[in-house]
Amino acid sequence: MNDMSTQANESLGDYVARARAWLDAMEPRFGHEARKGLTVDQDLALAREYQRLKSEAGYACITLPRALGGGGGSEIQKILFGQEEFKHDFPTTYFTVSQGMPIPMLLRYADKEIGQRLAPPAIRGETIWCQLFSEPSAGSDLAAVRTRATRDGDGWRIDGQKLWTTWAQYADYAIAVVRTDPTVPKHAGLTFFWLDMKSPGITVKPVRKLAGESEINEVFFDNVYVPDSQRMGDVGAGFRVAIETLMIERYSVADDACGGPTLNEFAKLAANSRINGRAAIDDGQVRRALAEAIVERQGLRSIHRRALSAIAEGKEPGPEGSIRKLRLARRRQAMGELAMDLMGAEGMLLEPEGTSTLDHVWSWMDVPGARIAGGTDEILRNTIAEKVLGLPQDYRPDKKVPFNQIG
Amino acid sequence: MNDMSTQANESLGDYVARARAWLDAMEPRFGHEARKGLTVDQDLALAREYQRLKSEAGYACITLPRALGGGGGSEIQKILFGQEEFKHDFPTTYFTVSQGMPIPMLLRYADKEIGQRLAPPAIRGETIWCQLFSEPSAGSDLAAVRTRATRDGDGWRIDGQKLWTTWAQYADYAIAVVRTDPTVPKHAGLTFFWLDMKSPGITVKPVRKLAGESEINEVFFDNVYVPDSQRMGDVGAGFRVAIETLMIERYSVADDACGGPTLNEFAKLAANSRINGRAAIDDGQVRRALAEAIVERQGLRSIHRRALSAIAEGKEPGPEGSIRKLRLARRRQAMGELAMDLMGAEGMLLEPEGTSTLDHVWSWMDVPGARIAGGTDEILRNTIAEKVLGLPQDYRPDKKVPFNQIG
Amino acid sequence: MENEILTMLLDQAVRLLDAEASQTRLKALLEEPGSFDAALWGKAVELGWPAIAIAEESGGLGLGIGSLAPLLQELGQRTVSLPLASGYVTAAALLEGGVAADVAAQLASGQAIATLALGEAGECGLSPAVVFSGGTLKGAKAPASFAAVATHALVSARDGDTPGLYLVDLTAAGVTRDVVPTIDNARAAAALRFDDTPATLVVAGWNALLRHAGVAATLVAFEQIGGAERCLRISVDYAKERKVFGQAIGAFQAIKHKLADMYQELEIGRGCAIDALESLEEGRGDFLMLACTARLGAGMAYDFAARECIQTHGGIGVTWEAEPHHHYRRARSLALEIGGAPFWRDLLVDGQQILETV
Amino acid sequence: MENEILTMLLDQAVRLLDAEASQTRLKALLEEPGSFDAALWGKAVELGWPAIAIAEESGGLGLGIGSLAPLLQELGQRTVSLPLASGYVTAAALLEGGVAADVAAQLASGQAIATLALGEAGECGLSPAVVFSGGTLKGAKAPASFAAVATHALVSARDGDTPGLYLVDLTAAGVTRDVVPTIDNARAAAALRFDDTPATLVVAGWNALLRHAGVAATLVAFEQIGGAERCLRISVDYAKERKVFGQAIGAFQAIKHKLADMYQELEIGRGCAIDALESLEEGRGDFLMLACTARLGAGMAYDFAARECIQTHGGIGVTWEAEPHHHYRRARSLALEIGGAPFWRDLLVDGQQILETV
Repeated sequence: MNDMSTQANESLGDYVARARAWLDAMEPRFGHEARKGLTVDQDLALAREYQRLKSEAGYACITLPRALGGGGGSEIQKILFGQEEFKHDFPTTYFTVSQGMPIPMLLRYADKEIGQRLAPPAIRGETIWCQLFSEPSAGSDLAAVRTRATRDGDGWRIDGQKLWTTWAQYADYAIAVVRTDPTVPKHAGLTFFWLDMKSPGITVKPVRKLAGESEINEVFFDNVYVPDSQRMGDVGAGFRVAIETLMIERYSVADDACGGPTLNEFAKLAANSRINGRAAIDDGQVRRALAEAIVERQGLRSIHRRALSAIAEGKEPGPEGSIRKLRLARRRQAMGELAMDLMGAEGMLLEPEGTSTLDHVWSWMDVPGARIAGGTDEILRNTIAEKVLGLPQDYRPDKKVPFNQIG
Repeated sequence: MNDMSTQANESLGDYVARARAWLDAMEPRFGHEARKGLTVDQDLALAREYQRLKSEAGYACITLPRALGGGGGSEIQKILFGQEEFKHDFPTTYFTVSQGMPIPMLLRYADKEIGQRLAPPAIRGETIWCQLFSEPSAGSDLAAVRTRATRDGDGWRIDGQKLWTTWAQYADYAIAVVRTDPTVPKHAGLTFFWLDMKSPGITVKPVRKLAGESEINEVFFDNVYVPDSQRMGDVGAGFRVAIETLMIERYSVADDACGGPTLNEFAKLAANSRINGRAAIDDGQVRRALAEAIVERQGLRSIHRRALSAIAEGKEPGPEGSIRKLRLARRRQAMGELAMDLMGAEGMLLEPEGTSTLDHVWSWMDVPGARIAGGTDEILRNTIAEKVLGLPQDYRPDKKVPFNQIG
Repeated sequence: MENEILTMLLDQAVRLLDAEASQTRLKALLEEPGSFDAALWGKAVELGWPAIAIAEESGGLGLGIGSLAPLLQELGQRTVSLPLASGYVTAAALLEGGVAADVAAQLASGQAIATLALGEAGECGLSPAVVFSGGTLKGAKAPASFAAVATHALVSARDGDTPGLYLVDLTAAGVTRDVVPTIDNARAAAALRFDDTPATLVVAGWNALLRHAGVAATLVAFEQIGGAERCLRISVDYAKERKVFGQAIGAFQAIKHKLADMYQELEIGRGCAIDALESLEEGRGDFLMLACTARLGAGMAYDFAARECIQTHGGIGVTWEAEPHHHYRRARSLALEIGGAPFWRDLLVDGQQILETV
Repeated sequence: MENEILTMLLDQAVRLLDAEASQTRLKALLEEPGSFDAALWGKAVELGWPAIAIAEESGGLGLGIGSLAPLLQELGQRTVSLPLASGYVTAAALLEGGVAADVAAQLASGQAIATLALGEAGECGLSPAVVFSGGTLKGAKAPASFAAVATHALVSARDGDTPGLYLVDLTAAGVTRDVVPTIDNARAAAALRFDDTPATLVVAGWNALLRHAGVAATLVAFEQIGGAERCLRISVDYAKERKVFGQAIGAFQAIKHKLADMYQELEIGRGCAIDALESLEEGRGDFLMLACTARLGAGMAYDFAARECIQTHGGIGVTWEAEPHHHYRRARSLALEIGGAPFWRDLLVDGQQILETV
């Protein structure tokens, strides 16, 4: 019975305890030490193996049906498991998008037979799905996508370019939003499809990021054929379906160092660094920065805990969740900068083996993307102002203009 | 010869030295000690006397002709004298607006005879002019004025309300911008006049500010008659004339504590305050705040010095002057808050005899207006973005709409 | 049952405060040093507010500190100053120290009013300079709220090197009470001096002093959160209504993002206050650390909200007639009267290893 | 005449740098630890850049430090790293100390390359840990720029309690030079260790050490200002061109005001750098204090500009192919290599009474 995710009348506390035990048992095979020195291909193979075990134990796609390899559990269980899993350094990153959004959407919108056939291998980690949304001219402004699909018999021909596609280089399938009618206003001319990434005409080109990793890609479409049966939702309903996709992860979990070193790590560094011969931790500017970070963390923990309670009671979490990433990404950048200041000239060192979670300099180097991906600082502030406070939307001159007439 | 402001071939250095000597000589009669305990009326009387002597010595309205009581000097002399005068606590405030903008505009736009008759007493401090621009609905957005002037024979009848009018309670005359045509777009329907503040139908009501002083007023117009001969500029040209008025003080001088205590005063406080028994000046958070304030002050001093050199060479100062007030008002507020933090519970004390320049708490109490008057933080940032960096203007839906059709 | 009482009490409070706490009345209190709304206090006493949180064994209703927090939040929203937190903290200290049960009962019934005289002159921390020796106190405290009208003071002082909290009957010999003008005259501030004034030790030791200061900080945090909530609400309302350049100012990102930041600060401060209260109610060991975060988080939230509330209101915000300056004043006085932020930051950082385990 | 030479020199520099400092070349330098653009350095030597500011008696052109500042600003704009500031500072120190005139002449001719080994391990200040005794140095320095390719190092060390600057020939015995990977590999960083390495005292005393560090800080400030200028320019250009929601992103106040802030920081930093340079040229007593403001002001300006330049560019800003990360890296390495900001803040505040009289 140990491998069943949902047990009748199990309390959330018991659920978490059981998840912890399972995760601890996985640590030797999939944890930080086991992954050290692996190539990406080796790491991905290990990830697939871990994913298979997760599915067997009911911890993969926790809210999806058991029959498909999911966990048959609740939203709150999914969040709680995620929180626990975070504490380990398991190879989960390759499947985050795949299982987070494309698979649930496939089950909602694709033919039933397709869903039943394609979802299980994806949940077991045998296949990977990516999400072809953003483009060079459509980042924050998703409705501005230019990639065109034109009718061709029983299907469509796609031409154009997507950008920022996470793990496209390993993806077997994709969901995509493309423009099927440029003569209507931008939000109205989009349609949603699923695709086989091995279709002729698709080229994937990894994008090198400033700190060096390359989970993101450019994806080029040259006359790519997609049967109309792979359409998800009505023609012209693509924007709505895309937004529905983004809303699936209604409440995203992020550790409270936002992927950087914990505040404890910072305090340790400050205890071991000197300003003019005095311990940096005794210096008021360091204390102020640390105190403010602790206050922020405490406030965010409290907000998070109350959101979890609400979700556990079946309520929708509010948009106040946007606060978390907005605050923590900026905090991580500021603390990284201060850490480097304390290190003086040694703050330039970028150890090749370093990771963002343990090394202050790597954290600083790799943090700019965190202020942009998943909603820029500026977009998130707008979201709070409009959705929470009810302030007016920004001026949108292109809203009612046919897409092909926007200057 | 000592009382002549402009002497042939006098260097700027000599000019400043002479101004300093003159100001030092005035100190016993008009300085801080002399003004202590005076009522506002007594202070105003003293101010008029000082103003008369300034005019005689050629230091009143330095750029206006000697024949009218001005100084017959240059823009740079005016700025340099102002800088020196700032170092004293003379009663100049009542005449700052009056002599700064209305009088020069009167000389440019009113009938010559009027200018020759009304300017000299204003320059000597016998009369005071105010500037009737802002209204409840027209602060940052000056073109939104609603005060109406309608034709009545050879003149106009004015109805409406002005707000934030500095020293209107002591003013003999005023310049005003009012709406003469509500059927054209907002900027096009305004006209500029000068007025006798004793005209029937004008009521002045001082506005109490949060920290208690009351140099600002509401001014109500009830069917006030103004002859068309008091019009300044064409009918409908009022917005342009108003902007020209505001541009006269092309480069405004502000001390680098923005009317609050100097950074030296802050350092003294910090040396005499304790955080957990240690001198606050030795605490890194205090040091960081002080260091950043010193850096900012140094940078602004450098910008200021180069602007003065440019003006001395006859060049127009750039809009980079906006930086100064924007930075210093916020800095004064932040330093006031920190000073109070260091005082702990004693930071609540508001000594009745305190002044903003010497008392940290008074400075904090009285600073909010400095972030609003003369361009809010937000407007000044927009100015820099648009005028210096060339970024696009904000969306202005009311720009081309007839004023009476704006929602 | 307790919940019903609380709901009823809060409903009553909102009705009373909405009726009584008019801008005119609040402004009148700001005019004169040492002001106190005795009439409103009388009504609060009638409704039993001083008693609700005080323990039953001290003559209170024993509804717990959790009953006081939402009430203080309502007071904070309206910048109403009543000596509820000081009364509760004093009564709780007396119960803990097992002294002066009669005074605790008077505090519960509203016959007595307490001031917390914890602040020091020339020092943003709470290390006491007043000396206790031979049963009496000698020395001066920094101004304390409600000291102008209080019957009793809970005073921090030291006996040799040992700090502690002492109870003083303010009618006793050797008490000088100087009403002082402050940025927020509505809080009845006065500076207390003691010259061989009889005093009773309530609790001894730095940790005990800090813990009671932490309880005060937690309660004040709810006043601060209430104030910040109100600043946000009136700022948002004004931003929707006030037009410049043909748009509501709330359509400009400079204002939108300022208010979004105000919301974030508020919610972070609220989170800290809630967590500190919960820890206190549960008697957990992390209470003092959480009290530090509540003090700092709620203080930052209110200071920021008050400052930018004025800015959002523009010229109107700088007038006496408008509401924002009440908050500008109150935010600072709440932030200062039980020790400045640098003190609480030190306390938090020194104890942060403890917090990390939470 | 001097002005004409300077103008010509700067024109040449702009032409050369525009031709050579391509993004491709700059990115290649970032790939490998210890990178140095030797080819470009060769051209710079041909054009006489190392010589311009070095005194005539040391074999330079003697155009003064004011000739080097605008050149470094041009380098900073393009994130080009050449050992010009380190060469000048070393030569100036040698002249002051009256030692090793031959090395100064080699620095002027470009035959020698100097690194400033001033940084300490585990310490953001400049108090040296390396020990000078009996004519040799012992100990390790934090990584220093150009140390991977330098012929000589100006090393801070202490003789007993007296700190000083020492000249080391890096081909001498007991020198270990570890090329290290850094956030900004284009600056040829290496960590130097000395094991009984022969060294020559150049100048002695904490004040002398600080003054030469201040000269370095002033020159680096111009590199930082150049970098910040470039960040502002490419951010403004991108903000005008990039559209979202039907408008250029530069029409949104979030971006407008961010860039207005970037401009303010830049101009304040520039003002500080100009004033420090002027004081240095005039030999004034306020130089060190102004050098502190230059170090801090220009550092803040560049850090802020680089950080928000990426943010303004959005997703593109996070790619290797785009320019902003060059500045993100460079801003931090310039801010760290001669002591972190907390050290310079201390120095400024301790000396601020002096500054006040300026």
